[in-house]
Amino acid sequence: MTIITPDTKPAAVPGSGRVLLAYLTRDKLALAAAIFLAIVVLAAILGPWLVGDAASRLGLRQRNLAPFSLESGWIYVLGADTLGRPILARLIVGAQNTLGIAAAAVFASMLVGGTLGLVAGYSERWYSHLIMRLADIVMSFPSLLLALIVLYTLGPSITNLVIVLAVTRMPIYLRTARAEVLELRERMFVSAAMAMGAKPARIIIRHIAPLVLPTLVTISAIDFATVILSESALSFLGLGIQPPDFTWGAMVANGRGYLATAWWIAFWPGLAIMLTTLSLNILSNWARTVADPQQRWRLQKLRKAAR
Amino acid sequence: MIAYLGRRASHSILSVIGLLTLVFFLTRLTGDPSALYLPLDSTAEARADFARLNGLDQPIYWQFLEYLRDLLQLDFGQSLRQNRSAIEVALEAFPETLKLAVVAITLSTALAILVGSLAAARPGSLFDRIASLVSLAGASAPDFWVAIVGILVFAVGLELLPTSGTGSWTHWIMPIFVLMLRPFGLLVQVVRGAMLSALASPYIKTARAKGLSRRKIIFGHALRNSLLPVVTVAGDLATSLINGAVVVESIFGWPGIGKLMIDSIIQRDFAVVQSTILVTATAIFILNIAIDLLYAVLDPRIRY
Amino acid sequence: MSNASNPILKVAGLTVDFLSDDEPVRAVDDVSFHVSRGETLVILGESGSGKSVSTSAVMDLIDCPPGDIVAGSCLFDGVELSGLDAEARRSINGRRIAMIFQDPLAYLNPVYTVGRQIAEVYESHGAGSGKAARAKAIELLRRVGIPEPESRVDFYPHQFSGGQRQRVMIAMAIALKPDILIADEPTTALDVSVQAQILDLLRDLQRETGMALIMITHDLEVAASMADRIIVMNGGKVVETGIAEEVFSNPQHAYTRRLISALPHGDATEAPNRRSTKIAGETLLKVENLTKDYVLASGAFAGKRTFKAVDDVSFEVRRGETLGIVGESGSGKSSVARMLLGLNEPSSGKAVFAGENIFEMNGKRLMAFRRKVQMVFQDPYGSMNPRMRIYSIISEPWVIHRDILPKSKWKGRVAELLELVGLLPEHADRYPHQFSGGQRQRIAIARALASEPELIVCDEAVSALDVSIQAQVIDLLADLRTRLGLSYVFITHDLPIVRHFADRIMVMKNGRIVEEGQTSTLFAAPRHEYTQTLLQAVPKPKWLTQAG
Amino acid sequence: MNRTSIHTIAAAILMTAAAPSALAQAAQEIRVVLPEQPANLEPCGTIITNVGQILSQNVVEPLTVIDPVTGQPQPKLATEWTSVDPTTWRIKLREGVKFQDGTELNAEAVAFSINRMIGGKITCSNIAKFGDAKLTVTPVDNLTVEIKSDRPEPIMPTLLSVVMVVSPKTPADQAVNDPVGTGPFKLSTFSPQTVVLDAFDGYWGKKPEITKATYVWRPESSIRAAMVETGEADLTPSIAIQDASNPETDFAYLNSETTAIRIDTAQPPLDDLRIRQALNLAIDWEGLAQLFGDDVKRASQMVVAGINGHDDALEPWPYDPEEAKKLIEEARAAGVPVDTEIKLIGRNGIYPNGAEAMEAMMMMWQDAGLNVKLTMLDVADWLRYLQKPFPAERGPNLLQMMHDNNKGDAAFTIPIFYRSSGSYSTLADPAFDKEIDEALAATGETRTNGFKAIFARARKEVVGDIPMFHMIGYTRVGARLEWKPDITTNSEIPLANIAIKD
Repeated sequence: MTIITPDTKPAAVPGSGRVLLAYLTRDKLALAAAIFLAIVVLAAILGPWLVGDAASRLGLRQRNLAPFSLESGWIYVLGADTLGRPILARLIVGAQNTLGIAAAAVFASMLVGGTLGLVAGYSERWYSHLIMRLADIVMSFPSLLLALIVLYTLGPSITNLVIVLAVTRMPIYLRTARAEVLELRERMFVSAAMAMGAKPARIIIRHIAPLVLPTLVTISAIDFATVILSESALSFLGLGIQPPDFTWGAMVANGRGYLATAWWIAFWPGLAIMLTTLSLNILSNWARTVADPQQRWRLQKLRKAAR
Repeated sequence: MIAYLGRRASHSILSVIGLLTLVFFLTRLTGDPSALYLPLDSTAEARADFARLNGLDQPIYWQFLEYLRDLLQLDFGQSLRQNRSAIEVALEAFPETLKLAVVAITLSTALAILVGSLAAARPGSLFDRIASLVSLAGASAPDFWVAIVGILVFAVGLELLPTSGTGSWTHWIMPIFVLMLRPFGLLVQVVRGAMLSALASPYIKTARAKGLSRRKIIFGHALRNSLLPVVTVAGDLATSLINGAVVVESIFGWPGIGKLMIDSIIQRDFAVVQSTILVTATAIFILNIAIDLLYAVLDPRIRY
Repeated sequence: MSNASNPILKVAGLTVDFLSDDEPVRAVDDVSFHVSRGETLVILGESGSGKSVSTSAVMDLIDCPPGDIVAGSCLFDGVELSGLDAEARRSINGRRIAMIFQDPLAYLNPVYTVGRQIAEVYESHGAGSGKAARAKAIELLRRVGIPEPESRVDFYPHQFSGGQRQRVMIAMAIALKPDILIADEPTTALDVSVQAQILDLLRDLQRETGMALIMITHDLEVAASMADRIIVMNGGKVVETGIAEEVFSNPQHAYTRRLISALPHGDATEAPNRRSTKIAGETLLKVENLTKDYVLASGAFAGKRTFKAVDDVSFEVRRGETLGIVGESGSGKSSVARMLLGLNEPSSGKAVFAGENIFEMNGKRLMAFRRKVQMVFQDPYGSMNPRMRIYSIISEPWVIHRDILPKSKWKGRVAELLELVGLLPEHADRYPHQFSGGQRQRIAIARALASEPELIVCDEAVSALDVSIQAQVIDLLADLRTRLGLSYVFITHDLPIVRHFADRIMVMKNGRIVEEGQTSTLFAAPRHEYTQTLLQAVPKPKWLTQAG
Repeated sequence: MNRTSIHTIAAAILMTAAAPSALAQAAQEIRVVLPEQPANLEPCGTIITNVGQILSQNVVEPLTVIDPVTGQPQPKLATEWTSVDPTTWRIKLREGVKFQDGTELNAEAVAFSINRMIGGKITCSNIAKFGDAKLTVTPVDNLTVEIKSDRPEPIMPTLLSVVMVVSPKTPADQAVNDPVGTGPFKLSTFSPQTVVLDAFDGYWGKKPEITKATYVWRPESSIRAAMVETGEADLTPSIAIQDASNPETDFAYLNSETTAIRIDTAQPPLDDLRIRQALNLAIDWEGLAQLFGDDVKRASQMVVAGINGHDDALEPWPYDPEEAKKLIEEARAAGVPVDTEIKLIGRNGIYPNGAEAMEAMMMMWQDAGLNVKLTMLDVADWLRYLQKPFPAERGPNLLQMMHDNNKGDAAFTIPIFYRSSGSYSTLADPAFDKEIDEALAATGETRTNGFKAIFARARKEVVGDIPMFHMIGYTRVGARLEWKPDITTNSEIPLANIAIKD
């Protein structure tokens, strides 16, 4: 009997860090997006330590200070808001709430929605139907009403805002996960596991969930952007985060009345939101290209043979 | 087919009933409307009168049973705020939102299909990059921010468009534009992605082997096969527009159902909240069924 | 018949790379061939040999990048194709050179009727449109043997059977009577009997129109039955070229020789016998009156319409024996396998394994049964979780059945199993996609062996593999049977494969057993008409048929 | 066609399309843009700003009106009033007044209107001004009615300013959206987009210049301002301070609203006077005022000047952070739990820049050494804290409030805020209650001085609240209109007072 060895070297796996980095440098836009997001994340983590309490210190004498002047110190370079607090400092500190809320909401809805979707897709018992009807209900339940109910019954807090945003985004994950499971459970390796005697729980957790996850993660990148925007829309309607807590969305919402007279108050946080969501979208496009074997070559070096 | 429609309809009705029940009890957790409807210095007696007049003095399960009984007689309750039938209020506002949503979704889908397929035809080209960047940037900005800046620039600064309100077709331009931004941005990406994968499909090889022109391959073969995911996403976006054109309606003074909903919610006008949800949820479920039927039209392999 | 002096297509020095991060992958390396009118050229090669890429290059179907045509010329009817502009190139495709593909379901646009897709060929080459094109399409469909073409012209691809779809593809290709028809594995996905019909059709059409036919295949029998001349490709290079009969009777290149020797020959004396040597008398599995109904549609008024996938099937397997179940698609052979493994519920019937009815087992008993019976699936790509390492895949039975092996011994046992199936212990750390198809099937066998089974059900276990690999895997299975005393139920559509491996063969059609018997008896004197058709459907070399 | 010309044409098309809406406002027609859609047009709800601004004095008229300067009641549909005895008032009605449906105004109609208000069959906001008084109305003759109350009602003529007289054909048992009154305008359309009023030819008084008024609503202040600026509207009664950037068109007016923070005096550490004083002293009032505009007046009491009982001489709290810190330390030394978390409860959208003000005050109090934590609530949630019964587990709290008294008399303020029975009051001082009761029963000078004394005691001794500012409203008035806002603008915009410049 012949011993057959696998091909000499395993092909470059599009999961290893070095390869991904190389792909990233080939897409300048994605690279810029990644760098921007890295800065924002850093700001969110280090922000409060960087600027101290500058973000909440009152400066009633610096109300609506115009940007690009260094007279009051570098921290005022983007101007000051209606209470004279430096916008730069508030952007840095606000990044934490903004990204934190979005991340927590996306994670929670992915976790809950994904789990329910796995169950609803794998099983055909009564509770699968119940889950689907529940998803229908949540889909047509106005998020504003939910926001108000939560705000009233549970009180204004960041956790409750996360609950609202997570619940409203949940059906997306639920439906996607379910659709994936419906397809995956017909795959042969699932049959193989069943033939081995694996229990449904094991099949779902060990065999199906790891394959559903990448799809959900891809959605979550775009959803992250959606959540930031929904959060700012809630702020606009007065149902979002409540002072003294703030996010970029709340900064835009509160500054919107000044667009005609002190544009910078709403402009900078609006720009921050826009660049962040734009970067996320660009990066998720890039990730899709990486994941697609048909398109991956676009990010590769493509060195031609000598002629 | 008919069996399928029947099943979908019964699921939808079940969901609507579940939704209304949930809304009924949840909204009543948000406090006593009498505090909002009577002046702050009203007497306890006036409050009791108010509760009695509006049936709020009954236990909540009794109120719910009465609501159900009235529903069966197609009585959807009275608006506390507007002194008239709640369903009438909701049905009056709904077409206004529907008009906006239909125009915005149709336009953005059509535009996105055009831009997305042109971008996918030459992936990586300058057009592709600019189209992606611009459409995504539009989809990334808070809509109320865009709306207010738009008014300040186009109505106040350039005096090209009316600030807000309804009337001539010029009143439509800004609200539609703002409503289109996000759907358009997302749809361009969906179209582009679906087109790229369709263009990599085997049947495109066949079309090329047949000697079809590039235009025919892109718009005849690839596009037709890319429409399914586009319809799915456009449907989801339409759903969210039906529910949530509230920002645009509120800023532009468009008397739609989103604005009605938020006003009723804040004012605890329960009957109107329930009626608007009944109307929008019904519309959403009809939309979903219509989308399923559209799938079957677009893809002959799908049969119910 | 060959007319080498005046070829209509002459490809010379074609070299194609595919670019990526690493060194360019050379798919086709300095390939030259030519074909003349009325001639059939077969390009023979296994997967990855570059045979399809070379013809795709002729058709201008390679996307550059990531493809890169490094060198080569394609002279078609005196015109150099590589220098043409897009418009001129387009006017050749479909009109003068046409192509058909392996998987017509994927290669036909699912959302358009076949009539429209055929008419499109006329329209895009200015040869008629509207009603005229439709009428021509109906004529074509009639010619390629689609029944009731007037109504079927408005059907969508998914409404046809596999063979009919390939006929539609052929109709589309010959619409404008091309000079050359390129057929890329046209019969690979089809049942043997359908394959014969399609090959006949191609031969007839070639006779009628005098077109040149370039046929790409990995199947030596198909190649032999069609080729005037043949080129053999391996690793992107042409390793052998010549008149078909000469190549087959006297292969020059080692690779060609290896291919031809791997062929499960019709002549029993030439190949090694892999049948069991010791069969105990004891019955391991006894299936009685197994039936599976599928409900097609149930309406309020119409009542239930059911379809019998498996219809009253009874058989037995003895310890140490290999039972071959042979049938074409839709014969119900896979349904039998799934029911035996407890993946599907039977509608009625019994299956007694070691004295107990499988279908009545539950809980502990069922778990014990699942250890004793394992399955090897058709698709080595799909039957393993792509996210799991080989170690986790092979050790999974031990996770499920805790009592087989203490965890401390897993690592050693995985290494043992890998060696047993001809792989290396260090492969345990890799992922499935890093292995070739044959290697993956070995891993699947190792996994099946992990729970120390008594019976392994192989469902088309080698069908997706290249010919030379098929033989190796069957060798492995035969060897394991001897060493471990296993029994097999070996399910396949390919009669020759089981000839030297199965002890007994059961032929299934439409859910029923049509014939059952000892392998040698069955091959020597097939009683049932269907078995005879199956045996005859195996393509015969062209030079033999023409001579006879 | 090149690109530039396409642009030009596009612009031209837009211009022509936009033009009609601007030109459509013929000389005698005006458009008013309000912040909110009136929920309904029930005349019994005219004390609600967005109802009153449309109906009051335009469609329906009250029996009396309050003079914005003196705070004294003036004749409207009632021409004379006399107090027959402490509980009975006799009202003489104007002659020759017709309702818009042709019915005559007479004693029966007035009795009908009052009985409709107090009947309890409809939700009537205006009646709240009467408190829990029981009224009986008897027509004496065609143009005279007698109103009896179950207790002395010295300010009955003032109260009559909320009695909107409606046609007797109005349904008595259900609220209406098509009011018929005696005003110079009659309701023409009420849709979710507009309310249109047309001049009423049979009006008894002077014919207004304006013949038609269209009301629309936009919640965003910047858009209301823009609409007046572009000529899409002629008048908006309320814009935010930051939008009031054009002195030609934007007018500030003292709008009778007083902002304040209520201190929950029942909860430690707020039960300690020193802490309450410190709360008042720790605010940088001058800095804070910038949020509300240069024209706001620092408040020392809960009513504005012009209201009977307002004390001009009463000094507001100064800004003295050192003193505040000192007081807190004293309290700490005396064992007051100074570090307890104090909830500052704000309300979303209570007044422009309200949330910012709360944030600023929270920071200032934190600087002074108090543990104040801001919570912003939705209206309905906030009301639970505002009104009795208060939530049981409320803890020490400070509540953002705004009080609007444009009815001429401090009686609409003092009992609610300071009497122990008052629905907003956290005080429980029988002596203070007695002082309040005496002032309320008095008339004339005694009444005025009594109120003044109460305000002084509330400011200096009780310190149960933190009066902030007498607020300023901003209006934007189109260049072609001649109109100035006043203290009543929050509750009515009589179209008759608007003139059109030539």
